[in-house]
Amino acid sequence: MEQMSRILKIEELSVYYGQICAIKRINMEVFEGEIVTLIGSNGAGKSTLINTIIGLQKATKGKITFMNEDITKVSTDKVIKRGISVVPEGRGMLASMTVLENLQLGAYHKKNVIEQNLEKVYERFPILYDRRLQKAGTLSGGEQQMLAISRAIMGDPKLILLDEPSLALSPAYVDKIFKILVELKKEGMTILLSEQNAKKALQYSDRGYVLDLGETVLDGKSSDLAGNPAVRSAYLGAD
Amino acid sequence: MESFIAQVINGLATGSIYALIVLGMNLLVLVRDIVHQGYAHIIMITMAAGWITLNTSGGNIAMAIAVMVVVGVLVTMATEPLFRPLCKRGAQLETIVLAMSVGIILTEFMSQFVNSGGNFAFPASMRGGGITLTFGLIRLSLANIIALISAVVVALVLLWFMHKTQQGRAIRAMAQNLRVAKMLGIPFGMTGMIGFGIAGFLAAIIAILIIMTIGTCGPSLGDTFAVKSVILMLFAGMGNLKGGLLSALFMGLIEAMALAYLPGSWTQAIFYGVIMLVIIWKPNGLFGTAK
Amino acid sequence: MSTALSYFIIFCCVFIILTWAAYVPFRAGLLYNGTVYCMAIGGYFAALASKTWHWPFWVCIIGAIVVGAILGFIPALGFSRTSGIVTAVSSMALIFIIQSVIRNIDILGAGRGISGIPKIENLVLYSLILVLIVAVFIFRLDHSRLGRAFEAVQTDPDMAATLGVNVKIISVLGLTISSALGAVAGAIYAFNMRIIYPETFGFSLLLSVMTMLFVGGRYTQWGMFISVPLLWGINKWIPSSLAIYAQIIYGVILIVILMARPEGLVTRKMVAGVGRVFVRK
Amino acid sequence: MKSRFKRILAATFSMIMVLGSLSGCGSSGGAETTGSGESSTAQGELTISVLSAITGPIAFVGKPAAWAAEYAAGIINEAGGINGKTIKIDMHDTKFDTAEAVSAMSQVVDDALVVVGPMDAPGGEAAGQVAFDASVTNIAAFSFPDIRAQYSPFAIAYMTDSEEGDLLAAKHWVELNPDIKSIVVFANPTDPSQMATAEMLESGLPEVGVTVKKIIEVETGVLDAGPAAVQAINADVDGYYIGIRADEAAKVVSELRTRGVDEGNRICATFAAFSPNYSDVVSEDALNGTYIWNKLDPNYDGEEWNKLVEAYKADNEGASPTVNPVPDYYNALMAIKQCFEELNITGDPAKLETEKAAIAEWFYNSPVIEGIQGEFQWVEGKKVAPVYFFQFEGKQPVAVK
Repeated sequence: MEQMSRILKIEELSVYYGQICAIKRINMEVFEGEIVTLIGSNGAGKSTLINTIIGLQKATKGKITFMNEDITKVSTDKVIKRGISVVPEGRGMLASMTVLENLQLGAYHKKNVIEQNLEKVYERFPILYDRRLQKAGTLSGGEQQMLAISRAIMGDPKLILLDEPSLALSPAYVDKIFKILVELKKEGMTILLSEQNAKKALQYSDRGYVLDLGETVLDGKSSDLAGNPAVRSAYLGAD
Repeated sequence: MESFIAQVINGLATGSIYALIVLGMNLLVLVRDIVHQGYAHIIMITMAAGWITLNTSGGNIAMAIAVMVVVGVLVTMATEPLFRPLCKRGAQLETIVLAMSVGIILTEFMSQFVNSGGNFAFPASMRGGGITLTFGLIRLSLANIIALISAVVVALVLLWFMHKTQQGRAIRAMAQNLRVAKMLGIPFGMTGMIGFGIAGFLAAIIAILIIMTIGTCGPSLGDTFAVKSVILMLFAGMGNLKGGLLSALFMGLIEAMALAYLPGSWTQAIFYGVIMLVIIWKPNGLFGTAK
Repeated sequence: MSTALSYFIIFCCVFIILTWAAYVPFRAGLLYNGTVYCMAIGGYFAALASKTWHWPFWVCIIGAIVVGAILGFIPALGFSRTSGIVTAVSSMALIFIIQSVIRNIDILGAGRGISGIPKIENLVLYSLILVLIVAVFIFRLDHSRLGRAFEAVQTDPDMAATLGVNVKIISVLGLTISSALGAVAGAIYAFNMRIIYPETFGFSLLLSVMTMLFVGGRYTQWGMFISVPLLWGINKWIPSSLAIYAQIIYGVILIVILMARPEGLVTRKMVAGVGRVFVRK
Repeated sequence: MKSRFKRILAATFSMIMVLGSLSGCGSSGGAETTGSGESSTAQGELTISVLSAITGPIAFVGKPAAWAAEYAAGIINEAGGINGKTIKIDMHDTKFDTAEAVSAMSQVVDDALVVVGPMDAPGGEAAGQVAFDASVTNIAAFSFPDIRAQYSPFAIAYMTDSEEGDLLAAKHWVELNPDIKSIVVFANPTDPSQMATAEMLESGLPEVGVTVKKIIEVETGVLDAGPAAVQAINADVDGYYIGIRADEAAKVVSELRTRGVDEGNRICATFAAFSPNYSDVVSEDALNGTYIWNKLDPNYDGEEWNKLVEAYKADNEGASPTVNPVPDYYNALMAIKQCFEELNITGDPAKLETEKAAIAEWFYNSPVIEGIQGEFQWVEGKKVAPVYFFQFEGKQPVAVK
């Protein structure tokens, strides 16, 4: 595990909205083939961090390195092109476009792999094949999340960022989604996800960072974090 | 009956031009969510460029068409950077006013510098040789037939592009949810430029079709098309490509009928009154669905 | 006072009030292109009232306000169903409708217009007084509960609705007030020109108003005092060698302001700054 | 307390802003004109104010007219000016807008002895009121007798009345083509002067045995004249009188010709169509044989006119002057010269009122003036001048006697 190469490195990153500090001097690393969880309550800065990585939000200070290249000031489309893909919060469906079109756009920068990856996706989620000509907006919440994840892997990314994948899903589906993530990990993908549902996230992930008010308050192996009393009381609730 | 058929063909000919203008404007709605009235004026400037080329090159039609394509594309793309800061701060209403001022500038440019502001006509050679097939009052000029067919072909090609190519899908994705589109790696600036470029190419085609069917151009041409096209676009539903096509063709017909059979002085009031009522009744347009 | 100066002042007053008529709906987040329609109504009403019925000036103005508000209220009801860009574009249709209607009504002079509108002595003073009254009215409006409701709707209609603001009523109210103001501008215009035509109330007038609103600054009521004289008198400010470019310059000014100065020449910050200077004293 | 203070603040602030900014701009405008008026006498110069639509939709007429006024001033100055004073043209743009026309007139009217323009009827009628209030003679577009009566004696028409010319031309046309017994008239419903023409033809032509079967309405800026042409042909008449402006006339004639009006002599167009917007736009075949009348003859053979044409060509890349206001503005300037010399006008501000009154009287019923295209005269402000009737041979209008 330890020889694995580093995919993403964040150093001393700070983001300000005007005077308000959203992220304060965060340091973070993601290695190849891991699932890393960002835990934190609403407003802890999880979404801001993900948006900053892909360049939707400007970093005020600090440095983001992806595959040993500085991407701090790179525009969103170029970041995506380098091999990061995103499953946005609320799934980000292009609701009035078809399932197929959503998938095709997932590989915007890699047109030559569309056909073969479509086959893989349909194999994994046969339901998406059945519904491929349906508008994405007509799918159920869980199906939409499947589509969002499928769309994210269409372009063979090296790193997938998921913003609150379990949001507004039934518990059954949440398990399903995390199992899919584990499968993806086994296929060699690296995953960084943000979660409020810390219990499930820590159960399936390798490592975790706990964010509070824009700062990293704890980090470590998921199993350690799940056992940490402070984390248990703040994020896992009373068992 | 004969005259009725003649009026129908008239209506379809003008309707197809409106349809293409609305199509071009709709494309710009999709890429930048703007109402670009100045688009009609760009078509006018493109026609002027073609006319000037014809005059200076001694009637070289191929060259004139090449120049028109270049001018159409470049001028349309040149307006993109004007809209960009407004789009970035989400000032959609302001873009209407900005497009209007693009229109003022182009109109006045024509009034001052092109043919001293006078109207000009294109030679018969550029209008299908003036060949007409006449059946009583029904005049089917070759140019009209070509124009109608090309309008249909161009519309189909554009619809194909928008639905079946990655670029087209990207444009539609941007129109639907800019944030998600960005997260998918669709470049905002580049895709917009491509959209404007295609709209510009379409402008050149429309210019050629207007030359073929109407054959004249002047500083007032832009204003003639601008407001009506924008209102038609709204009538059908902003950004609705197919709806825009249908309602423009339909309106062309209605207008020809109104001109032929209604007292002239009331046509304008009736035309705009009906459109306004429909828009108020269905704010998302006749073919529109709520976003 | 020279003829040039008096006409200049009256025209500026007309355009300032007209621009305010566009400013009020903008406060509620609406770009309303029907101001010219209301101006036509006010203008024709004042012309008819003073020429045919021999009403005195102030009665004509009050009449124009009432008629303008009523005829503005009807389309406003319709536009309460629409929003944003749809209102902006479809309200343009009102201009074409009113022009066409006037051309068909003989008592309004049809295409010939109404000429021989009685001369009003002291029109300069009266129009300045009207500008003052409207200025105070808008100032009061902006700083009232209603004004804050307008602002809430402008910022975010959905949020305003959750705060208990009835967005539809606000929009109808904004457009009706705008109509009344447009009618006042139309009435002064008619008394100044002494002749009015349906063509006057057309698309180019609309463009002028919008330019004045957007160049001056549409978030405060004070921008018009700068943009109106600047743009109405544009031929005086530019050297005569550039006279043939006047309209092009006009368009360029508008584009530059829209791109580079989102709030226009006079911004809320500036007004707040000026206000603070006075209050500290 | 505080809110009242704010209110007062707002009131004073707005007052200061209004007065400050307005008087600033207004006075600069005022100063400009007074300045030029005073300096004119000081330097032995006379300023003549000319209004024309130099920008905007009719700039293609307005610019040649402005050129004609400047050219006339040059000719006058070459010949020693007026009463030994050189003249200077003070040109103002009306932008084909009534409010701009009034504004331009207001800027010149205080010191003017006479003002030429605006050139468009609405602008003329609106600005004419300002000139009338200031008792200044205004040679402009007063095409309606009732407007001239309203502003008399200061409203002087710069060109002849159109309706009479139309009736004259139509009579001439049916006289040359006796087989024409019924006609349709194309007119713009929004243009009062064209509708007046149509009515005049309706009432005036029966006396020569011709009936107007239908008035076909063609709106400004119509895209497709097809519907109008089909209506006309359906009316089953012998002749088509095109009473509309050049832009639309060109479309109507093209449509008529392609839809089966084979004989050009069945079509006659009004003077408003006499412009490159008509003759350059309609194809040679379609134009051939049709009639048109006009207030100027581009091929007029006269030394003064030929000289003007040469100068115009030199200044305009070889283009010929074809729009009506060119000789009309030139004639207006020349008439001013004749008037000022006969009345011995000094331009002295002290004598402004008496001189203005004398000028108005002179123009209202003028002597016969030798113009650039023949003699003309003003009778009660109405211009009486020859009109010209042409038949197209190819693209060339050839005068018909």
